[in-house]
Amino acid sequence: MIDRRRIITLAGAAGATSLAAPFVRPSWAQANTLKVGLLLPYSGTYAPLGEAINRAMELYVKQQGGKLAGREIVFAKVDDESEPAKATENTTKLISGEKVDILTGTVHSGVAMAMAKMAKEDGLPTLITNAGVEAITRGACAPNIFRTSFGNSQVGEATGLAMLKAGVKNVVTVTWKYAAGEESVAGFKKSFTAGGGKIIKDITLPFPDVEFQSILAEVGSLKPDAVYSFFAGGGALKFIKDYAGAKLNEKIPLWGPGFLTDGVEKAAGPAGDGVKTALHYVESLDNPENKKFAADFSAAYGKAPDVYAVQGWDAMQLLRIGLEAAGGDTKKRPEMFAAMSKASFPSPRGPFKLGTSHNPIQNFYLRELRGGENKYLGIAAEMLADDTTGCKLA
Amino acid sequence: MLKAPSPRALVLLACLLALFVALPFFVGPYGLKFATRLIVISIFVVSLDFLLGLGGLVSFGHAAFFGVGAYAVYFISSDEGAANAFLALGAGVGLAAVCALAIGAFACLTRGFYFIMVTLAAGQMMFSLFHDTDIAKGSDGAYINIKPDVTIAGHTLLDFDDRRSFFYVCLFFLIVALLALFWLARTPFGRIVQGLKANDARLSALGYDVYRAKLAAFVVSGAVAGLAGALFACIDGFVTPDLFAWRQSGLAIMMVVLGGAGTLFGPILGALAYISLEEALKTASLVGDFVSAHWRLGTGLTLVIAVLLSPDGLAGFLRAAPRVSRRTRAAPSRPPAAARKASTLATRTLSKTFGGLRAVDDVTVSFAPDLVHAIIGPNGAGKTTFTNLLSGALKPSAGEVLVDGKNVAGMPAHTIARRGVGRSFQRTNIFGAFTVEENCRLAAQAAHPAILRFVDARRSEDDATIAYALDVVGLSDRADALAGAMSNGEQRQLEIAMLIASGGSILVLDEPLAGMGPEETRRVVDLLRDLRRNHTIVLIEHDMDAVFAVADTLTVLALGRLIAHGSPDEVRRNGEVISAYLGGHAPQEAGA
Amino acid sequence: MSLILLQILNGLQYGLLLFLAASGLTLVFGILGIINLAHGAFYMLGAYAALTLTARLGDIFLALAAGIPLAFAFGAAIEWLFIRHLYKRDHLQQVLLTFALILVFNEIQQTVWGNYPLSIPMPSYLSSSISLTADLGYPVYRLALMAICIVLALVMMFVIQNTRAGRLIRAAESNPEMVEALGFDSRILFRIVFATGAALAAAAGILAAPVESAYPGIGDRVLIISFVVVVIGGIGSIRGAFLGSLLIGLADAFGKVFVPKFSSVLIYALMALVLVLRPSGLFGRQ
Amino acid sequence: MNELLEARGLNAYYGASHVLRGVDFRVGRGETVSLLGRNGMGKTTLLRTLMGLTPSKSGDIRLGGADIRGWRPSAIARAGVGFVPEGRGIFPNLTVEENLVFAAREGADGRRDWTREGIFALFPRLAERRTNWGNQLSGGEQQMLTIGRALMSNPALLMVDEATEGLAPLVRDDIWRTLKLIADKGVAIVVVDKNLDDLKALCRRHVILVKGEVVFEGSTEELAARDDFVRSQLGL
Repeated sequence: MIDRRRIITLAGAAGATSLAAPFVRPSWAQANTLKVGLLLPYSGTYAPLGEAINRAMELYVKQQGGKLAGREIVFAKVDDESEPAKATENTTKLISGEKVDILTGTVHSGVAMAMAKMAKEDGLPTLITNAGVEAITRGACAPNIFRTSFGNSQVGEATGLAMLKAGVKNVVTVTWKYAAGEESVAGFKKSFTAGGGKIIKDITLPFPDVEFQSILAEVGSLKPDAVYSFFAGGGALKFIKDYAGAKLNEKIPLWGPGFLTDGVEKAAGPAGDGVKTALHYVESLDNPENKKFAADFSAAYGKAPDVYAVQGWDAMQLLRIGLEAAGGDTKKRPEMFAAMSKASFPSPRGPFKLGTSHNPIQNFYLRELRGGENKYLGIAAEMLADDTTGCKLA
Repeated sequence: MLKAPSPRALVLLACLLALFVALPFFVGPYGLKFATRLIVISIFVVSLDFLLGLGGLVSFGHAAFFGVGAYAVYFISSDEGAANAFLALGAGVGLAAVCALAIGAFACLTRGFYFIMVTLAAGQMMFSLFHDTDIAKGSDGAYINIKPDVTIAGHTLLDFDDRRSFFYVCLFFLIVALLALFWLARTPFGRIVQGLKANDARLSALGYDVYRAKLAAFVVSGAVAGLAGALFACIDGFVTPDLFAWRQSGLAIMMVVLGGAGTLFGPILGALAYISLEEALKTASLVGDFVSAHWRLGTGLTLVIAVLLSPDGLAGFLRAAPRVSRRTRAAPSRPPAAARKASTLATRTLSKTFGGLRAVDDVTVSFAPDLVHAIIGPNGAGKTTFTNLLSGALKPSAGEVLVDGKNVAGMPAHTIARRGVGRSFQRTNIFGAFTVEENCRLAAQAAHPAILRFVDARRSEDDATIAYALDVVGLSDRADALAGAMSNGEQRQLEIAMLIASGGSILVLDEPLAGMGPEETRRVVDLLRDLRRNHTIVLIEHDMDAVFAVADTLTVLALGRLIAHGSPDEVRRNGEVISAYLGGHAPQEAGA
Repeated sequence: MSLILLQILNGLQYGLLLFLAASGLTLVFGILGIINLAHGAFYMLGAYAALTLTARLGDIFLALAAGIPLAFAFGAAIEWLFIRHLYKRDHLQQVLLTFALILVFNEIQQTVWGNYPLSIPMPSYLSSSISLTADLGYPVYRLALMAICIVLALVMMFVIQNTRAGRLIRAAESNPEMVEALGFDSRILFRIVFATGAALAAAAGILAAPVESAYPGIGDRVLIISFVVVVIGGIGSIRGAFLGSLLIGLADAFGKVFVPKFSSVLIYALMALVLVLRPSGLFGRQ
Repeated sequence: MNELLEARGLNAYYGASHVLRGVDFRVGRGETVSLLGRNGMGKTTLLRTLMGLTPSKSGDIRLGGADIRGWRPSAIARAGVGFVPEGRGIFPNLTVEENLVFAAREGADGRRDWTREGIFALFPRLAERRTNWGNQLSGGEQQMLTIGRALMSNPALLMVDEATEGLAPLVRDDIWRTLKLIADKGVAIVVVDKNLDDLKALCRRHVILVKGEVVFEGSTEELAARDDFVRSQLGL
C-alpha cells in the first residue's frame, strides 16, 4: 500500500533532488574532449529546423572520425524552446553550466540576440547556424561571433534582384509585423527599388496571426504584378494554400525568400506550384560537395537535407578550419578567429566565404516550387554580401 | 486574514534563507545565475500573490508590469556609462506603478472572470506595443550593454555586473518585498485588501471605496512586480517583448497556486519547485535522454499530481493546526464617545424602474431619529429595492434620498455609508474568512474609511468600539471564531455588530430575523429596542409578531407604492393594508 | 465595394469557425464552472486527428464523423481522470491543472506527429474555388465550412432551447445540486457536458484542418480568442458566443485592412468596449 | 412494516462539528411529520443527509426497505423522495413550465398522480405565469413552483425545508393549504418550519431536534401535553 504520506515523502525527496539539479552537475569533461554547445529548438514550431542543424553537425563530426583537429568532439544540447525570455538563461547554461568550448545555434532571432550578447561578453567562439537577425553581423558584431547562415535582408535583396530579372515592376509586400519580416522586406526593397521596381503597398499583420483571408482580398484588389511575402513554417504553409485558394496564384505570382517554401514543399501540394523563391541553397544544386552531402545525409537519416542542414554542416567546416589553425587549442583565440575570418571553402551551397562582419558571402539561387520540390532555375545573385553597417570589425 | 507562517514553515524558510546566503560560495556561475533568476521570479510571484491570494484579484496580465519594469532599466541605461542602480530600479518600480494605475483604472471596474480577461487583454496590448513598434527595438529584444551600478564620487560601491553582489542585492530585495508585503497585509490597508477577497459588497456597505481599494492593491502589486522586472533585466542585460506574453503571466499564476495562494511565502516555494523541476527534467545527465526529451510530459504530469494531491499548494503541507484561543475581554457597557453622524432619513418622490416595471413608485416618507421604523408589505412589493435605494446599492430613477435633509441620491454606496447609513443584507453578508474580531475591526476602521492607511493609529479606540459592538449583540465570547463557520443567527448578530462598529447611526436592516428561531428573534428584538436609544432603525421584516413588538412606525408598501405609514395601531386598522397583506395575522390589541 | 462584401464574407467565415471552438468553452465554463485552458489543446488535437483520420478514411467529412465520437470519448476520459476532482475547488487550481494538461497534450502531439507543419487534404469535390470578383476566388471548402458551422450552431441552439437535454443543461448552469436532487446524476451530466465541449473544440479543429494545416501551437491562439468571445458573449450563453464570434470575426477582417496598425489590439479593444457597455457580456446574467 | 423511510443511529459532521448525533427518524407511508428545533440544531442537515446531499458518517437509512445510505441524491430522488430545499432553488433560466416538465417522471412505484395540469390546478398562479422565467417570479410563486416541481416526480415522500420563510402571511397560508392537499393525496411529508401552530395543524407526528439529538417524538396530542417542555426546547 502506498499511502498519502508516503507519496508526499517520495515527492519531497524527488523535489529535493530536482532542487539540486542546477547546482550539482556531473562533469565528465576529459582533457582531450572539446565540448560543442548546441542551443537549438528541440520542441515547438522550430524544432524541425533545430533537428536538421543538429543532424548535419553530428554527421560531419562522425565523418571526421569523431574528432576535429585531433580533439574529440562531444555535444551538449539545450532546448531553447524558441523562448527569448529564457534565452540568456539557457545560453548561460551552456557557457557556465556545461562549460562548452564552442557555442552554436540558434533559429529564433530573439533567442539569437540574447545568445550573441552572452557570447560577446564571454568571448567564446560562437557560430550562428540560422537566425538572420541583422544586428548580429552589424551593430552587435563581435570578433568571436560567426554566422554560417544568412542575414535577413541579404535574402530579401537577392529575391528583389531575381524579381527584377523576371520583369516584375509593381509589388505588394506581405509579412508579419516583427523584426525578421521587416528586415527581409527592407532588403528586398533596397535592391528592388534601386533597380526601378515599385512597391504599391506594404501589408503587415500581427505575429503569429494566420488569418490571411482579409489581406488576400486586399491584395486582389490592388492588382500588383507579383507579391513578395516573408513567412515561415506553419504560417507560410497556410499562406501558400490560402493564396491558391483565393485563386490569386493564377494571376499574381507569389515570390519570397526561400523560407516561404522550405520544409513545407510536400505539405503545400498543388497550391505551392509556381511559388518562386530565392535562397542560398537548393537541394538539386549541381556541385560535388552537395551531391556527396545529400547522399550521406539521406543515407544517415533517410531524409534529404535542407538549407538548415547545410548551415549546420558549414558551421562544422568553419569550426574545423579555426581549430586546425589553433592546433586544437580553443584558448588560442586570435589565431582561431583569424583563420575563420579568412576561411573560404566549397560548401554544398557553392563557394562559401565570410565578409568583414562575419556574415557569409554566397550565391543565391532562384527556385520554383513544383510537384513538391524546389526546382533550380538559375542564379539570382552571385556572391552577394550583406551590409556591414555599424560593424567595426575589419 | 493572513496568518503568520507556522513554525514548520518558518523553519523551512530559515533553512532556505541560510542555503541561499551560503550558495555563492559553493556553486559555479551558472548555479549562481540560476539562483538569481529564481529569486527574481520569487519577488514577482510574491507580488502577484498579494493581489491574487490576498485581494482575490486574479490578474492574468501581471507579466505586463514585470516586463515594463525590465524595459524601464533599458530606457534608463545608456551605452555611455552605467546608470545609477537606485535610479534604474526606481524607474522600474515607478513605470510599473504608472502602468498599473492606468491599466487598473479600467480593470478594477470589472470583477471575477471579467477582471481576468481584462488584465489578460492589457498584458497582450503591452506585448503588442513593445513587439510591434520601435519604442524599444521591437520584436527581437534590446540590450542593456552596461548594467547599473552605485557609484559615489568615483567609487563604485556596488556593481550589478558582479554576479555575487548582484545575487545578494536580489536576495535582499526578496526579503524586503516579502516582509513589506507581510507587514502591509496586517495594516488597515491590508485588512481592506483582504476584505476585497472575502466580500467586496460588504466592504462597500461599510463605507469603503471598493474601486479605490482594488486599484491601490493593483498598483502596489504592480510596483513590486516592476521591481522584479527591473532586477531581471539586470541579470543578463537583455529585455524582450516576450516578457509580457500571457504565458509568463500564466506561469506566475501557476507558481502561486502551486506554492499556495494567499500565504505570501508559499509562492516562493512554488517558484522554487516549478523552476527546479523543469530544470531537473530537462537535464539529460540527471534523468536520462528519454525523460529530458519529453520534459513537458514529466512537468505536466507532476503538476497534475500536485494539484490533485494538495489542494492548498505546497504551503498547505506547512499549515499549523488551528488553535482555539478564547480570550475573555472586559465588556464596556458604555458606547465609545463618537459623534453621531446622522439622525434622519427620508425620501422624496423616490422611484425606481426596471425596464417597464416600477419596483418603487413615488415614495415619500420620513424616518425620525431614535425610533424603529418597520417596512412591511407582500413579496414583490419593492421593499428590498427600496432599501437598496436608501443605501445607494441601486441608483434611483427619480426622486431624492435625504440624510439629515441632504440629498444623497445617486451617490455611491460607500459615500452614503460614510454619512452614517449602515445596512444589513437579506442574505447574511460578512467576511467569512475573517474572525469575528477581524470583521468588526474592518468595520471599526471604516469610521475613517481612507484606503491607504498603514498604521493602526486608533487601535485602542477601535478596540473599545469592537468590544462594545460585540457586547451589544452578545458575541463577546466568540471574538476569535471564524465568522464563516458560525451559525446563521450568529452571523446576523455579527452583521449588526459590524454596523454598530462602523459608526452607522442610521441602520437599514433587511430581514434581520430571517432564519432565526424564537429565542434568537427575541434577543435581536431586545437588541433593536436597545439600539433605538441612539440609532435610527429602518427594518424590513416579515415576522409580524416581532414587527409589532418593536416598531414605532410602520410603512406599508404594495406594488412599489406607499399605501400606509403611521403608528402600528393606525396601520393595523387600515383596511387596505389588511386586504393587501396582513390577512388575519395582525396581532390583536391587548384586551380587545 | 466588393472589397467590403468580401471582408464581410471573410469575417463571417472566421467568426463561424471561432464559434464552434468558443461554444464548447462557454458551455464548460458556464455549467461546470471550469476555466479550461486546455480547450485550445483539444482544437489542436482535432487538427492532428484530422490528419490521421483523413489518411485512414480518405475524406475530411468521414474524419469528422469519426473524430467527433473519438473526441467525445477522449473528453469524457479526461473529465473522469482529472477534471471531476476540480469541481469543488478554486478556479486557480483549475487553471493550474488545465495548464499542465496543455504541456502534456503538446508533448503527445510532438511525439506522435512531429513538429513539421502538416497538410490535410481537402476533399477533391470541394477543392475548387468560385470566382467572386475578376481577380479573386473563394474556396468552395470555406463556403462548405460556413454552411456546416451554421447548421451546427442551429442544431445547438435548438437542442438548448427545446429539448430535455437542453433544459437539463440550462438547469445545471444555475443550480447543479438541485438538478441532482431531482433525480439526475450530475456526475454523468457533467461528464457529458465536458466531453461535448471537447468534441466541439475538436470538431472545429478537424473542420479547420484542411485550410489551417496542422502545426505545433495551433491551439494557443484559438484559446485566447475563444476566451475573448466567451467574455463578449456572456459566460455560458451559446447565443452570446455566436454573436461574439461573428463580431470578432468581422472586427478582425476589417481591422486588418482598414486599421492594420491596430489590428493586433482590436479584438481586445472590442472586448473592453463591450465590458464597459455591458459588464456581463452581451447575453450574460448579472 | 409500514415504514417508508427509516433512519437509525445517524451521525453526520459539518467540518469538525458533530451535527447529527445518533438520530433515529422514521416516516410512515402517507404520514405527515414535522421536524422542530431551534436554529443550528441539525434540522436542515438531517433532511440533506436523508437526501444524500450531505454525507453521513455512520448509521442506517432505509427507504422502502432498501439501504440507501451512500446513494447519490439522484438515485434517492428516483427512488421516490422529493426535496424542497431551503432557499427554493428554482432554475431562473427555465420558464415555469420548463421547470415543471424538467422534473417530470413516473414515481418509483409507477404512479403518475401529478401532471403539469395537476400542478397548475393546485397553484393557479403558476398557470398564469407559465411562460415566465423562473427569476421573474415573486418569492411566493417561486416557493409554489419548487413544491410543484418536486411533485412532478411523483414522490412517495416530500421533504420541505422552511417553505414559508420570508413569505407574506397570506402567501404562507396558501402554502400550508396546499401542503394539506398534497398530504391528503397520500404523499408522505416531512416539514421543517418555525410556525408551531401551522405544523400542529398539518402534521400528525412531531420530532424535536436539540443539538443533533432527538429529544422529543410524539403525536400532536403528546406535543400539546408537554407544552412547557416543547416551548423551552424551541425557545418559545
